[in-house]
Amino acid sequence: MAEIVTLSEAVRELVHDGDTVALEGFTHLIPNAAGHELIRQRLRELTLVRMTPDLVYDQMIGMGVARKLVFSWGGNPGVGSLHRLRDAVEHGWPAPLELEEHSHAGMAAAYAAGAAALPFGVLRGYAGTDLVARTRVATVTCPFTGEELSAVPALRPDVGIIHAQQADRRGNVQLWGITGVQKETVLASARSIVTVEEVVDELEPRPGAVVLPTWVIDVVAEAPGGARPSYAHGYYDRDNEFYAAWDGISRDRATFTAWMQEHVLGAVAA
Amino acid sequence: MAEIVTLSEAVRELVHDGDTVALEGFTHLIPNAAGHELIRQRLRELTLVRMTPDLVYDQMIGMGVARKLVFSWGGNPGVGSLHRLRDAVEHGWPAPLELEEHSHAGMAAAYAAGAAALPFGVLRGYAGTDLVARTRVATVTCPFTGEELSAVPALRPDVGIIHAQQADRRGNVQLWGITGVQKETVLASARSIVTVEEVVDELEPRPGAVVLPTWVIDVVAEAPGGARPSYAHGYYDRDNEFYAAWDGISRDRATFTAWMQEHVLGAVAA
Amino acid sequence: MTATSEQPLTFTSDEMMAVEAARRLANGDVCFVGIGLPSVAANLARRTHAPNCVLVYESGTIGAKPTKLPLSIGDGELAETADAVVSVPEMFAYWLQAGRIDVGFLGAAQIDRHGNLNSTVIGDYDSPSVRLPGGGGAPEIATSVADVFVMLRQTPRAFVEELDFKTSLGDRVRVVVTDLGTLEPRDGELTLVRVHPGVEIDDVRAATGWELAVADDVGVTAPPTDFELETLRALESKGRE
Amino acid sequence: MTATSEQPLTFTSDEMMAVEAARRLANGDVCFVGIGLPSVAANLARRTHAPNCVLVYESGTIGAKPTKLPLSIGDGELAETADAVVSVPEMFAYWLQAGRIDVGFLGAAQIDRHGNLNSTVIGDYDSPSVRLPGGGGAPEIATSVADVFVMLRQTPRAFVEELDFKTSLGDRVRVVVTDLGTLEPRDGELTLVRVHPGVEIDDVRAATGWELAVADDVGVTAPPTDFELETLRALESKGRE
Repeated sequence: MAEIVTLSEAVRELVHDGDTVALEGFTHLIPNAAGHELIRQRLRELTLVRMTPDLVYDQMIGMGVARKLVFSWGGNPGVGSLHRLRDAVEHGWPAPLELEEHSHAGMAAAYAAGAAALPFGVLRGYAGTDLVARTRVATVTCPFTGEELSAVPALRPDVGIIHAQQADRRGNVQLWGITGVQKETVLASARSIVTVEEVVDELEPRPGAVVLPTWVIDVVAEAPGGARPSYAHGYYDRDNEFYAAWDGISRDRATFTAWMQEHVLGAVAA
Repeated sequence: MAEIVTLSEAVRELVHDGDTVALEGFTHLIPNAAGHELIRQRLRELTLVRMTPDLVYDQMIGMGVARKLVFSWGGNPGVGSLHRLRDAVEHGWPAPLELEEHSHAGMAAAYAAGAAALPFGVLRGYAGTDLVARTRVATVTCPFTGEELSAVPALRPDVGIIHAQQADRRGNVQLWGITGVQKETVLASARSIVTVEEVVDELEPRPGAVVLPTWVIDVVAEAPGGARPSYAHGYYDRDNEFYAAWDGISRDRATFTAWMQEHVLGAVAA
Repeated sequence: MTATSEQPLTFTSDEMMAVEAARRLANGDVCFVGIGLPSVAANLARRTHAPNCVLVYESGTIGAKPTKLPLSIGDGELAETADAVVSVPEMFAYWLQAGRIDVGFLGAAQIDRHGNLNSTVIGDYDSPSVRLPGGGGAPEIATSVADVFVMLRQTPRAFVEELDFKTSLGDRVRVVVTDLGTLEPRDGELTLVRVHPGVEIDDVRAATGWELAVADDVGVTAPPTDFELETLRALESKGRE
Repeated sequence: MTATSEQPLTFTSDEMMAVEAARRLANGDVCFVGIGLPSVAANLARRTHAPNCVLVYESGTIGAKPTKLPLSIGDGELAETADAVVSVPEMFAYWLQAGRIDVGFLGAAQIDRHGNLNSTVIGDYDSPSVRLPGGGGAPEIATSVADVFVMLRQTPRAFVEELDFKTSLGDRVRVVVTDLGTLEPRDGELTLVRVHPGVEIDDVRAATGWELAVADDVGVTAPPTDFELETLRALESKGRE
């Protein structure tokens, strides 16, 4: 049974320095509030996992939370580069960042393998690319056809964090719209935190929803607006202007640091 | 784009003697009408695939449609044995029936591999059982951990047949309730037939629904009541009395044959 | 079999089996349930001491809360009352294989002293005297759940020295509840630990096809309480509606 | 660049690129679409000659019918208008890998003469001069769709003799639409087959970092029709709302 706690309690109880932490939400329901809480609690040496690291990962990297990044596409969608990610990789600021990079297909297979408690996922991919030499991928041979395929090691994060629209009071969670890889993230992780727009009396079944029963989740924390500047289908839209503005804010180390001081470190957790 | 045709046209165009044909619907939406049409068109030498062969498979086997059965549990749920299946296996009547049997987990993984166009599926299963010597299963070794796991060859039927509640006029299909392995069946098969309760102007999105776009389906055929005596969530209930009655009808070869003559061969296709 | 004289209600051996199995479920256990006696036991537990027991059916329904006994693991009410309905491949990969299920119930045609089960054939595989339905979910249930509960009526034909076919492994079998008593593994062998009211140890020996190990401290199963029995009968009469 | 005098409307090179790419899509094609120019091209095709073109976004939306240009592949309108929304693992396994997609659009920072693409790093991998976003869906899109369409502005820095990193393979690249013209593979090498109106072959050569193969029969791209251009502009102005 998931416990319903505050976001600051959730992070304090479940996330420790050095953990492997995945914050997922593919283009939707990105757990920004939870990422900010990781920054506020000054977690260090995390291996951060995410298929599509964007603004909140740029912020965590720039604030020195991460030792390593496992990812498949890291950018500001529709805008350009992540300047803090680039600064860490290109110049080691504020600290060097180790990269383990995959393709989307590889990372999706790795999450699915993790959710199924298999040690590896199989896909037809990576072959012939320079990624093979730069990431964790191996070859498996089909015992029936002899075909060689790619194997990726299962992702089994210490902590999986997602944002959903609703939980009920027992901690059952429902998300809808684009549901991405969030089910796999929770099921693949040893511990899980779900932030939600609101806790409701009853989850009303919805088309296209993913429901996660309370007994596969460790803690649920209410965090209204917790996906902003990303969006929560049925609650609020994507703040496209902020994505564009981030390019300017993040380009310069001092501007970035001042912005984080004012908007994240200075803010109080939900 | 799926063509909307009659059930008899669907079977005539897509199913040929000797084909491997999967009729799926896990405990719900079992494509009985389509199975009856296979019998009426006197198809022969089929390799029939289904996780849970029940009444309609008993009927097809008893009528000599099948050369081989690929399955994981073959019985009359809550009632007992399938007498026609047993007669074929135990006494070769009306013809010997080759068996390839799996566990549910193995067959589900084989369908999922087929849907993903992978040559094999991986699971932690079968090990230590006598099934290993009696079915198609092999060992794969995880290239990262060295763990040995089971591999099953992908299921890629020539024809996949399912029953759904609704299609729209363009041939998009929606099913809901317990959706089983039907998506995988259509996606794993070279050709596909979907029978539906009704063709509607517009598919209304429903909680828990699976939608299959028209361009992954070959033909859609209207077959109201096409899952009876199984049920169609939102349309009609399971005819539990018929499941019980089938035990008596199917026990004796002559009674069975007479029943089939009257209720299936004598009936006209939808 | 009838109840002891202390009990106001008499009960059948099937009722004793269901009650005894239900008692083994802890509140909050996540159970993989089939149809028949296991479904009766799990639903009884939910209505008595274990209201938070989570019922998972292999048809894909997670957290089903049926108001009457399902006749098939695919009954519509299971989907309607479930917290979530998932596909069958997802059920076996993400839920069963991943080790999320505490208790799995299994039945069979044959069991051996190690709890290995046969639900495949009686006789030779290639020319069986009885072709049984087959393994279904059993092979992986037996190795993926934490605890396997077996429910099986005890006869020498079912409790055999050697299985005709090994469909699933006994490694995780924690209890076998029969119509005569309760067996648990001790030192790697199923051992009689309790007889049901009115049953003698020799009755159980006679119903077992191998030389049955018997615990030093064999007890007698507490007969069904009135509450258990009334709840069970209400449940079963609803199932027959 | 401006239109020829026969055209009543002038157009930009980006508009020419979008129009030319859109024309390559056949009605009914199932397209894997990213954001930016590919999304513009695919949505333009759906509003002109290919209304039954099926848009699949890697976020999981199948058959999306956006009324305005999405700013992210995860825009809510994509889910709302889609025939089906699936999980990301399902999208890559059951839909992309299974070969159900006819056309996949790719962009990149670098391309070589074989259509191999780099979207990973400029410079050395371990100490890059520019760390790019990375492969994303590209490695498997490039090998799983029937036809890869590349859209890329043509400069010597982008069209290079040797890639700094090979992110995806060029085997299935059927066309490269640039702001200067159109290249297609001939005898295993990307070859200039058409220049856009007002562009000289030597302009294209100068914008290419290798010795560009030029077809004997290089044509001139038909300029955007008024209908194409008006539709495109209506689409883009909606996207900016």
